[in-house]
Amino acid sequence: GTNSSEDATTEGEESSGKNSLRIVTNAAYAPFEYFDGDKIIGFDVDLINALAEETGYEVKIEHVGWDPIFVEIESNRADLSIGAITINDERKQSFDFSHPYFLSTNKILVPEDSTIQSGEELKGHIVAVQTGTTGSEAVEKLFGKNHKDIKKFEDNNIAIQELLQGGAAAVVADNTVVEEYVKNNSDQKLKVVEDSSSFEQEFYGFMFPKDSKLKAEFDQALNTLYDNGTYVEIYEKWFGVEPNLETLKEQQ
Amino acid sequence: MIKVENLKKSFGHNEVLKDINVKVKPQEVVVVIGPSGSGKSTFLRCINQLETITSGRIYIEGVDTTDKKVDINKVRIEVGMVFQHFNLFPHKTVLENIMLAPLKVRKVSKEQAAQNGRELLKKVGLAEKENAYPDSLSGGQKQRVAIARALAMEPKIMLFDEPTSALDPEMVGEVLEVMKQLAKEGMTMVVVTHEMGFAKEVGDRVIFMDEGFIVEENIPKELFENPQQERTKSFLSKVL
Amino acid sequence: MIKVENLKKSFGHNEVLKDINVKVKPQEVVVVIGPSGSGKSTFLRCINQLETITSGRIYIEGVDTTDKKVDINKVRIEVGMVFQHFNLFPHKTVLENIMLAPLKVRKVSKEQAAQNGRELLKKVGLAEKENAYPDSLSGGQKQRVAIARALAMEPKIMLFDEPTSALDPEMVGEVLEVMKQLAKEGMTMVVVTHEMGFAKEVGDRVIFMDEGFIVEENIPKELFENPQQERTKSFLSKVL
Amino acid sequence: MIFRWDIIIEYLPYLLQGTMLTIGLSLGSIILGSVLGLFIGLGRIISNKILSSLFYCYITVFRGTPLLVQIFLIHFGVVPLFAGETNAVVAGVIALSLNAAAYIAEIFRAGIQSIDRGQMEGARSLGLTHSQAMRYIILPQAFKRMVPPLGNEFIVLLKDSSLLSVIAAPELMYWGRAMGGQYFKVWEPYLASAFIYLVLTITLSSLLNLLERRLRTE
Amino acid sequence: MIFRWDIIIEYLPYLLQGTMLTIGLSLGSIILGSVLGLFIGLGRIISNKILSSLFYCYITVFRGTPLLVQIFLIHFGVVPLFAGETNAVVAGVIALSLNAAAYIAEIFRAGIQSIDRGQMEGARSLGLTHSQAMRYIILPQAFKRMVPPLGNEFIVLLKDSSLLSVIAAPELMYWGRAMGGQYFKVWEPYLASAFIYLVLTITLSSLLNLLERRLRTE
Ligand SMILES: Nc1ncnc2c1ncn2[C@@H]1O[C@H](COP(=O)(O)OP(=O)(O)OP(=O)(O)O)[C@@H](O)[C@H]1O
Ligand SMILES: Nc1ncnc2c1ncn2[C@@H]1O[C@H](COP(=O)(O)OP(=O)(O)OP(=O)(O)O)[C@@H](O)[C@H]1O
Ligand SMILES: [Mg+2]
Ligand SMILES: [Mg+2]
Repeated sequence: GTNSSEDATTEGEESSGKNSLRIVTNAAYAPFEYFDGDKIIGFDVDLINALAEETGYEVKIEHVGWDPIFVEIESNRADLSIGAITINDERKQSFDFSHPYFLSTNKILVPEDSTIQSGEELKGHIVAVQTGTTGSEAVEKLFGKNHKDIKKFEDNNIAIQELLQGGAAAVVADNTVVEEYVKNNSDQKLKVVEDSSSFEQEFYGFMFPKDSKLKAEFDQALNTLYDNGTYVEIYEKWFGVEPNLETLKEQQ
Repeated sequence: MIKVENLKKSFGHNEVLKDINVKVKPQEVVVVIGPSGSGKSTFLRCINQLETITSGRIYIEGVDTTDKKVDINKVRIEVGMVFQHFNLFPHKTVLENIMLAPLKVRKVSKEQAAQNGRELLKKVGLAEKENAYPDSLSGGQKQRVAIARALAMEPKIMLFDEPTSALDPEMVGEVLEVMKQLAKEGMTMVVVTHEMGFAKEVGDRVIFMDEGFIVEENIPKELFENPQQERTKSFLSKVL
Repeated sequence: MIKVENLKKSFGHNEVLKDINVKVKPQEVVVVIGPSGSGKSTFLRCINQLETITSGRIYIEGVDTTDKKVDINKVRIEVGMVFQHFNLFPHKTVLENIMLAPLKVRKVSKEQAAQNGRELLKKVGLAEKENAYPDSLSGGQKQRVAIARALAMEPKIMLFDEPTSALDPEMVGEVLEVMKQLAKEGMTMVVVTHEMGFAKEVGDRVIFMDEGFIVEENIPKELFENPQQERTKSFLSKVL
Repeated sequence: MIFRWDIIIEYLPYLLQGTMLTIGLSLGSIILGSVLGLFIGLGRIISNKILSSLFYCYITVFRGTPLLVQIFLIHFGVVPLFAGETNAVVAGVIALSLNAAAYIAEIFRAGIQSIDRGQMEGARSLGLTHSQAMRYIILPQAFKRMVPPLGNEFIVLLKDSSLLSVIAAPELMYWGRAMGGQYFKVWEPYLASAFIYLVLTITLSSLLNLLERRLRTE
Repeated sequence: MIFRWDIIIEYLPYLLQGTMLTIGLSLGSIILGSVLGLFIGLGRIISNKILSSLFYCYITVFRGTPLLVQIFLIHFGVVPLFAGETNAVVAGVIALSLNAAAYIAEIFRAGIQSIDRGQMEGARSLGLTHSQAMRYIILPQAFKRMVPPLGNEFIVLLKDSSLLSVIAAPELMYWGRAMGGQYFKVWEPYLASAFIYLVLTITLSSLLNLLERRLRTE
């Protein structure tokens, strides 16, 4: 095994000769990772399984909640984390990230009768986001860090509830999250506003402990999946559209 | 002054007063004695309507106080009560204890209430304690304040429920002294007590109660020296 | 039997016992009287080491109990104490109250403890109450159980702290009766009480305490009829 | 693991700002909760069985369900129903007050019932009405006895206000979470806010001790 | 808004499974917390000033900081330190027990100090040692008086166990959150779990009332 998976290998699986990785996640972010009954499924899950096959590791995905992810990774007790985790410079101070595996397009969710048509027009309104997501990053870049008009919630469901009850004028989140929500709750009179110009591009990465040896292996495997079509297959299964591979690769 | 007719009082299934008939004349001092649990306290408390009676009638100065139309707080103004455990208000000074009811019930002015209060304190020999809190007083002092507090409402009748039995022996005398003084001034009084000396000296009449009945009543000398009932004899043999 | 030498006891800055010297001979009955707060209870409690004394010496059967090396629990086995408020254990039956200390301290067998307990209950006239809980007893009965409980340890000395003053007047007699019986059987006793009748009848000696001093001591007849000190006279005039 | 003091210092202004809101929220809820709790507590001891069992239900429901659920219900359900739109601070104060009122009601009831019956009888025998006796005699004495349990309740409330971070009331814990979200750090924000909470609760309990001592000597 | 009974029914097996764990977690923590609380409570009333102030510090810290922080510290700091790896259920029981012990200690202390001094003196005057008197006389009586406040504490603990969902102990609230996460719904999961919590707390408090009544008549 590698250094970073020492913990896992001491659990008795060494004898079977396989390398087992402990992967932690916060399974409350459909469609990336969420519970279907007691099974964790989602885009991230399928992708990491494919990567595991490519690299020859066995993986065990465990839901630990959002905050605990960082303690688990920082203390090397988990080998990596999947969680639609946005890559940013502050986080890079403490963790390593894989190459971007997902380009997040932020969209705006507003009531049907709202006049807001672009990111710029959000200024002066209260915007609800989920703490630590690309949506949060994007609005902060627009409004300023910890601006008083940004309300950060533990998850997008609560943020959207806030919008429904008039506590915020809009929610900014991943297009997938936003669209999934509208699909599931067509009775709630919400619409999605797209604006690719106001928001900077945000990317997701897998998160490793600092200086993890796994990073290089997974980066390489990711590129393999980009090239052999597996990535595209998984992407289309979950999102029904083609991925923008060019932009993703540019980021490397 | 007080007329009690066929008074009955039950707590649940426990009939504590079974058929009480008593008349108290103005300026009379009636002493009630009897074994523990015989219903003495309950009897006093019924007069003052601290217990709702089960049946019977209680007239105070001719007014039927058991009539629902009668305002019970008006009745209580006429009847002062002194308890075994004083029941002073610990968060108020001695003078405030005395002034409270005149202020809130009789609506007299603050100056008037204070002046009356001070006079009463002088009367019970505690003029210098007006700003003390009850907890700093001896038992005998507390009881004298309680008497002054009841007197402040200028009641026509005073009820005493074992006013000296929670006191140290040395303190008993000072409280009895105040009560004797009151009797001398012509106050109508009903006194539950084990102080036979007081009963003999001050009582116009002694009532002996047992198990919810009035067993015997008479002038003190007769009752103590010539009890007619067996029960009275056996009780007196133990306490005298 | 008991020898108290230069006993002093302070609570903080408050010196409650100032210089007490007392000897009690075997089979003697000593009655302690005095106004409230004079230190009577504290004196008894010091003998039993319920209070750690400030200075002085207390010998019980020649053993210096104030010596740190002496096991205080051994001393307490020899000294039974009866309190004003009985201090029975409410969660145990009468018989269990009596058996507890023999079982746990003297380590006698359960059968033996129960048999002794029943005999003691018979002695204090409560044989039929062995399975009752203390709360269902009258005050006089409680106090008799408390006496039986203390006797169960077969003490050489019995201390009584106002054993009748929390009782209804009718109950006082039955407790004094038990105490008289004990005295007759030759028990060494120190009794704090306001029952002057008991003092006269049973006491071999009366001690009058005031403000932490022993003011006067004498045989009862002399002390009651011929008090030498002003303070004694004034106290006796109030309580007799 | 490196403890990042620098990010604590960066977020200090926010944490302090959050602390101010935490104090404000708690104070507001303590006052509202106490007033409400007094009424519910009095309602519990009235002789009307039906009314008093209504108050009993209130207490049962609010003490029997997690505060988190109550916060959600009030923030997303009750407040919008009345005000048209929701507001985390208002909803937070209401939720904390309603919750605390259930506990405070029981404290008031116990305090009132702990006052010796003789006090009420003493007052009534002087001719005071029931409500005069309550107001001048029973409640002032009951209040003294309620200070220690109320103090406990206030401390619980202060800490419970941290749950308002889930509805984005920008109090202390909210800024702790924001800090964690930005840097993906757990120890720094939680230890920092724990420390501030500890300072707050210790200060509160010293103040309460002081009050208790003053009331005792009075 | 449509209330989706179907998703509650779909998740019912998980919610019930979570309920079982909630009960287990709470029971375990109540037992451990009570034992620990007894010792800390006794430690608070010993005459050794230094030792007793140590116990006082314990109580202050655990009562003065939010339980959430304590859960994180124990899950990610304390348990791994001793066991090498962490486990949400074990850490959860430890955190809840340590937290509850601080409150229970104060209940024990108050219970012991509420027993009339005469009981200790009565026992000592018979020759029983201090610890015998504690064991046979004081503690059995104190215990009766502690039943109502302990009951309250147990109910608090039952509800607080919901915070263990943050470290993914699969108890009741955890499954409620999972359900919310799948269907983007707030009311259904929180109301459903609130209802189950209410059933649990009402059951617990009836049991405690029964116990209290039995102890009283004894
Ligand atoms: N509030 C009450 N509820 C139920 N029973 C009561 C109540 N008050 C008194 N009793 C019962 O009524 C009976 C008479 O009590 P009461 O207090 O009148 O006796 P007493 O003659 O004053 O005795 P004591 O000399 O002990 O004061 C007793 O058996 C007592 O238990
Ligand atoms: N534990 C204590 N702490 C402080 N002061 C005490 C304590 N016990 C007694 N005292 C004080 O010691 C003095 C003597 O008390 P003690 O109880 O011995 O008097 P007493 O003669 O037994 O009075 P009484 O007849 O009222 O029982 C009193 O002033 C009392 O306040
Ligand atoms: Mg009576
Ligand atoms: Mg005494």
